[in-house]
Amino acid sequence: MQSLDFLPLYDQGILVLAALVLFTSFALLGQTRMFGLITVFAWQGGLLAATTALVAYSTGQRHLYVSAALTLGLKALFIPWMLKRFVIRLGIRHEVEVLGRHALVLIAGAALVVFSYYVALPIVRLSTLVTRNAIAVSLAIVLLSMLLMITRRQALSQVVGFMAIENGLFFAAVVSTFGMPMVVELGIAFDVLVAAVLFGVFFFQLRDTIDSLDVDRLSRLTENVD
Amino acid sequence: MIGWLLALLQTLLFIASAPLLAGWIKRLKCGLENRAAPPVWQPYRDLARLFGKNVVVADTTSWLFRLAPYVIFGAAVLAASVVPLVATHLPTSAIADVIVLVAFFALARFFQALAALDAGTAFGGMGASREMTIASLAEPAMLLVVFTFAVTANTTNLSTAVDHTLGGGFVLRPSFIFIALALLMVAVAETGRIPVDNPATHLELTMIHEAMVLEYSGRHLALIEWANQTKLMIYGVLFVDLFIPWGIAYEISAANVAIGAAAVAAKLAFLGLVLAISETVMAKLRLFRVPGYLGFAFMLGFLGMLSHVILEVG
Amino acid sequence: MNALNLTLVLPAAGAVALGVVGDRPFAALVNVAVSAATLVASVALALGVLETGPATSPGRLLYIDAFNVYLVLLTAFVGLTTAIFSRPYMAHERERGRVGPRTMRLYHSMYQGFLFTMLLALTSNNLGVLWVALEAATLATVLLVSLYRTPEAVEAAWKYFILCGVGIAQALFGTVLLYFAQERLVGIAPSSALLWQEMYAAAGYLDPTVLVLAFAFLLIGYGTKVGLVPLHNWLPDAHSEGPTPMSAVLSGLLLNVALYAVVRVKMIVDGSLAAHSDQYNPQLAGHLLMGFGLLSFSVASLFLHRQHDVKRLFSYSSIEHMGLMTFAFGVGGPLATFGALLHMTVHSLTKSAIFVTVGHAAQIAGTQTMDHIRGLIRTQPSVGWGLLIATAAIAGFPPFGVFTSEFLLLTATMQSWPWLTVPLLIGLGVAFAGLFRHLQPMVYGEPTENMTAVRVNMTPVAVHLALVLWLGLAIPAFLAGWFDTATRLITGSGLL
Amino acid sequence: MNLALLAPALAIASTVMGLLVPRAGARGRFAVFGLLGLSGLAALGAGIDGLFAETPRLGQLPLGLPWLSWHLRLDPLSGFFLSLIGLVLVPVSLFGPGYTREFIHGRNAPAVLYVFTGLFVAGMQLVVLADDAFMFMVAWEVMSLASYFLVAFEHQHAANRRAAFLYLLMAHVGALAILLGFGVLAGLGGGFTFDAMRAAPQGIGWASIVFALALTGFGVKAGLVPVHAWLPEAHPAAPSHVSALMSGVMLKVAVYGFVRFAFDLLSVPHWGWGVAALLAGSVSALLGVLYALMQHDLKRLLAYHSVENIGIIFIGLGLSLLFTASGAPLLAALGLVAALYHTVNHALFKALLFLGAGAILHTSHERDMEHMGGLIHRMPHTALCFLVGCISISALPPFNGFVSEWLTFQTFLQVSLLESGALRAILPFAAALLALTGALAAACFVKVFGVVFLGLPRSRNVRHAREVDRGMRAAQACLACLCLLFGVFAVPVVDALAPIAKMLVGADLAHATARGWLWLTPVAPQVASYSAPLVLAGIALAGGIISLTRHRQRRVHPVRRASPWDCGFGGLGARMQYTATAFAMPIRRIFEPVWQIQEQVERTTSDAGGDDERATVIHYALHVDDRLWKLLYEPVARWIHWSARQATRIQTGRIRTYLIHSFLTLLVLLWLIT
Repeated sequence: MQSLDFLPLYDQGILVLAALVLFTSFALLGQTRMFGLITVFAWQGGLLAATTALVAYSTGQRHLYVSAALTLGLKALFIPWMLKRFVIRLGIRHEVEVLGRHALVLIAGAALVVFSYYVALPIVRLSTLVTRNAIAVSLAIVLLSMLLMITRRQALSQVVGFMAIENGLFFAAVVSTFGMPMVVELGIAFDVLVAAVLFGVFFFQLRDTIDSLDVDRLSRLTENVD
Repeated sequence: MIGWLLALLQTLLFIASAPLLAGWIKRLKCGLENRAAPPVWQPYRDLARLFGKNVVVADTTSWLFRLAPYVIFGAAVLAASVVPLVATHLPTSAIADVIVLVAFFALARFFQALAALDAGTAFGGMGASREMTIASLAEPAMLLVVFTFAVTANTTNLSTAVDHTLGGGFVLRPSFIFIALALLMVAVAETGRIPVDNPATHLELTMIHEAMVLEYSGRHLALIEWANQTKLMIYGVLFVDLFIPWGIAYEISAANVAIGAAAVAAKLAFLGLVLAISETVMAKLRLFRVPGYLGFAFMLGFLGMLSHVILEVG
Repeated sequence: MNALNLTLVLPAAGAVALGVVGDRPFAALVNVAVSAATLVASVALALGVLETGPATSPGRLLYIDAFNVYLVLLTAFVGLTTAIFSRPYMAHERERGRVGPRTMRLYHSMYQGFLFTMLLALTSNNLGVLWVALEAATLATVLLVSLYRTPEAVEAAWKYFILCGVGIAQALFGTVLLYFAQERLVGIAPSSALLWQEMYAAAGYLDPTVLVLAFAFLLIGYGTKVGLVPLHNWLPDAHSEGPTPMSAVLSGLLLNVALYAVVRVKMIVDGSLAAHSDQYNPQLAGHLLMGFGLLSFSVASLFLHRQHDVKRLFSYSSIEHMGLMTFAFGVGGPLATFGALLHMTVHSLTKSAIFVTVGHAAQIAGTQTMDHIRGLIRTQPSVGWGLLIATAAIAGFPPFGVFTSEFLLLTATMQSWPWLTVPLLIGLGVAFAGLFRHLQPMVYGEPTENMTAVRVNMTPVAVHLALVLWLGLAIPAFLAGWFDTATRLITGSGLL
Repeated sequence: MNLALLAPALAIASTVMGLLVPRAGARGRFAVFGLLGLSGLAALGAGIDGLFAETPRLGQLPLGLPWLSWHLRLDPLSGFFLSLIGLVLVPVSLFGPGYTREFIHGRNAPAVLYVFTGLFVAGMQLVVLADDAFMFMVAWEVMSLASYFLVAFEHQHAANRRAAFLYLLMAHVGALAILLGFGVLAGLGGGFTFDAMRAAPQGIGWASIVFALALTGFGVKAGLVPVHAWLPEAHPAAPSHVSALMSGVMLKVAVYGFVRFAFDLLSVPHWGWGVAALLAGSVSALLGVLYALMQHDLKRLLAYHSVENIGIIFIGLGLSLLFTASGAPLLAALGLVAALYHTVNHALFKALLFLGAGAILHTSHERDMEHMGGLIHRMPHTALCFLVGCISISALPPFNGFVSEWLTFQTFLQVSLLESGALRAILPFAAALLALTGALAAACFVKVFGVVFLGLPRSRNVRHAREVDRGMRAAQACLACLCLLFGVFAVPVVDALAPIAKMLVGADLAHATARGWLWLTPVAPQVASYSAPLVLAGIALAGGIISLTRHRQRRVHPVRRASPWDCGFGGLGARMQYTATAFAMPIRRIFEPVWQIQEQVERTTSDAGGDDERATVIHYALHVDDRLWKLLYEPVARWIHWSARQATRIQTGRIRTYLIHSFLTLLVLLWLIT
């Protein structure tokens, strides 16, 4: 297995970006303020866009530029902006989520990274260093985002976690396979957009019905009653 | 054809002599109890008197009440026709084997009990209930007796059984000792004698059979009594045939038949003595002690079966 | 404009049209008409496939073969009957004031949209598009689940949204991995790398490690939508809180489509594993399916015993049956697969019929709580008997088709895994008890005072049950041929 | 074969007719039951034809699986059971129109009754005709489902609903066991046609599993102890003519299934199977009759007697298996014939008794024996037929029940030919139990007839009961005559059963009937012989002669009617009679441990009107319950509930828990595959 300094420059660049994306998801895990959360999420989107652009540049695949633009517009700008508007309109701007066992969560996150590396190991045989790590990293991002959704009771933070999962997937798609076919890209982008809008609708439905965004209050429909 | 005629004669002889046995036992008992005894033919007088009387029937009863005595008597006669009294291998003995014989008594009992319930009196119900209970407990014991014997002789047909015992000569079988005793106990229970029942009393607590016939009178009562005497005799003859058949007429001839008659008479007289003694020394059991009594009979029968399987066949 | 495109375009156009029509009185009729047209188109499509075999659309974006064409037909058919049922039903809801004009517009438009996404998912040749369609199916239905705006409804919708979203995201990761594996192969244009046809053809060369990994993610992802335990939690909520026509199509169709996706992927994985049987157990995918299937089946059959809401009851029964099918596909082999395909059909027919009757029953009693539904046979015999007989059918009593498929499944299991038949049979017994102990008081006995007969349309139920009965007594030759071809596609060997 | 197919066709036709004429008046009713009767006749004809056909009649229907159309086969065995169905169906369809008249104005649509009766009958007929597992199961379950709807027909009573549910549940479980059995056989033989299964090489291990499954599955349907619980619940719940069909025929269809499995599909029996069947049979017989004795609901009582008689049938089958396994085909044939003979007998008298109970229910709306009495005066015709039924079921000569039981005893007597000493020692015990059963049955039916028909009426309804209409009387009379005929002409019947024995155990009873129609000699003339005709003649003769000799006297002083003597206690009243409970009391005392008995006496002293006259009211309550409920059924139910509660714990309702579920599932899965 070849070591880092023999890699071409752009590979090194990608690895750096991968590390940064991974860092952002840790940051998400640690962030407790709504606004902070959304900002970090926006940064993650930006980094993704950068990665895509870099891959597009290095492989010279035109359509990747398009998806880079899409990512930037959607994940880095539009969705964060929309989420922030929700936060303001729902008046939870200054809400701080109290996290039980904060350190524990972060350690669990670290463990997850190791786990995903362990899972991705077998793929080494058939790929360059970069793609393997890419898969490991994106898997880590996915798992970390799920952890985020599990640890947060605030509906909005769950949405952020959900979107972050998509980011992880997107990262994998871009780095390991240089992007999906265009039609799929567009489809995914469309779905994400609609999802974001629908989430908005639901925030207000939630607030109207249970006048709070605390998902733990959603426990009417249960089976173990006795 | 001659065979059928003989069979008919034997049957007639059988039922004709049944009251005699009853009278004989009665006489012996009185003797043992130092009482003045009625003559041996007293039962005939009673029957005649009853036949002479005219019938009073409870107005709550139905046709079944009046049909029952004939069915009971018919069953008794039929049973009598099956059992070899003085001669074996008469055609009638093929009509039924021992199991069917038992079933005849069951039939009679069935109608007896129904008739008892017909009037709707408390006594009738009581008698019927007790009779059916005891009978159903006696049945398995009886069957084991039959079973053991049948397995030994490989037949349930009485004539053949007699042949088997005769043909085998005198063999001392442990199983037979048990089942002979069992048969006696069952017979006592079935014919409603002490210690299971006491035909001589009309006390509510003691009577079983009598409670069933309370409502009967005249010829109906006569038929029932006669049927019972026949039943008693049948059990006696059954015992004799199975265990001590010697002397019975093997080929039909005047001499043989005479010998057979004499032999069976002697044997029955002796049995009657045994019965009389046992009835004098024993007291009547409480109703709910009877199951124990019959259970003992059953156990004897089962012991007989086991000793047959273990000791005699190996 | 061939039948295939028509089948897709019609509902899409219908969605738009109904969005325009809005809450006009004839909207429901338009809905029925569009569904009917779709059915006609899909029949034409089916006949085409019956004659000329598999077909791909220009651009190879769509692919249709015996396996998915009968599901398309089924979807179109149930879509139509449910649309017919939803006319009186939604009218009654409207009278009770549970829905308003805006929601009616949404409802009708989304109904068609939902049908479109499912048909797209079924016919798509591109696994990415398949994923997009399934995600879109969630998005299309999630607002319908919360249609009534009750706290429960919103809660159910939220759970549905989040859980299915997360699940489906895993599926996307799996898809990416598939793409990754396929894309390594030389001589495949990236644009066509995600085509199922291509992958299936090249399955032998794909790297098993990646594929197994991918399958794990896809199983979790699509399995969430199939409702496999322990990923099933959203299903009873979504089924019980949404309007009943939605429950009918969700239970009767969406689950099938998700299972269809799983099977399609399994076919590829099996191909790859079979080629690399030296390093991997070629049955791995099958065993995973069997495990999940058996777990879902047994757990769901236990859940049946503790229900209070009639629609929840039957959605758990859906989980149970999906578990059974998953198990069957896992067992593999022609007999089991044939049985599973048959079971897909009869289950969606019966289950949608049941939801139709249950919907009416709930309207009669004015509640979905089973303790308040009593003596339906007295109040409205047609509904009562419909429910009774449909439940008998779903419980697997002959002469209904469900029995036939379960019979095949059991015998297939008996041949390959004799000891697994024991838990299966126990589960069937438990499930039956769970269903009937709740059902009997609802249909029999004396009705409660607040029960009043309503305007119903039992034709869909009658038609469905008649079909199921037909399939139970004798499977028509052409259908058998179809199933057999599909079986041949999936397992490589047929029965007939 | 066409005739055989005509039977179910007609039954289904009656179903359709029932659909077409909802709330049918007399005409529709007669049409429905007429078609049923025709179906019965067709079944009878086809069955007899199949019974004596040299080669089995084969056929196929274009139904079923694409690669396995419905195979039909009419061989002596199925022919026998088909004719049995017909034999009972004809009287029942005579009985039906009159009985169902009252349902027209009832709250339950009689159409339901007609429809499912037809399906029920068709199902039974198709079961015995089936020649492949799939068709068998379909017909079997149709039979169960249809009869379920019939049991639930009068669903306004909670008890009936409960009974129906229990029935369907147990039927389903049994069916699953049977299905599993078929699965194993098919796995061995690689085919679902019975031919393939017969041809299959069967290891003793798998074969025993199949046998156990068959015994369980068909045992549930037939009502063997301990899986009999549904039977005493369901039979009383159904309308009486349906109870007659269920008890008289459906249980026999279960027997058919068992015979088909144990003697036909499974090649070589193991002696252990025989013992198992024998054990199950004996226990069922004894417990059945003991439980029956404690009942005072007439139909419940009859239902428990079905348990008893099924037990007797299984005893015969068990003996037959035993002898087959130990290579004594002649005795095997004897046991089999005894069992089949008892099958048809039970069908006849049980149907007769249920119809009688139906007649009483129809005219007095009473099922509780404690409210009956004296009906022999009100409905003499029914009483006579019922009496015949009672005598037959109590196994008394010369009626039919006795012959089959006697044959069973004769089979028992041959156990000395078995090589195993243990069996030789134990089997007599079983025989003794059988004898006990028979005697108890007699006691029970003395109770039934005595309390129901004799004595004084115990309630108003019964006092004003009226005899039922012509059709219902004809049905009972027809069955009663059959009971007598099957009892008296035993030899032809045994002859008729010979082909089945020949087919299943490869031997028939030529010697049993060698001495002409008068003499039945099962093993050999010198071993045992029975001549029912002569018995009948003998009893008639003896009784007749006496009554004739008394003819003159009867003319001189006619019988005088007076109020009962009753030992001089006067003032006889209906409440002074022995009740059913009282009648069975001694037996209850003796066999106490068998039941779960709660008996309480509470005396309330109410001082009405001063101290001098205070009335003491004594209230006596007795509950006799089935111990098996506590021992077997309740634990199972409790276990299911417990595990259900455990399972539902995962559905917490909190979305984060759900997310954890999928998260962990993912991790576990990933960990598994790498």
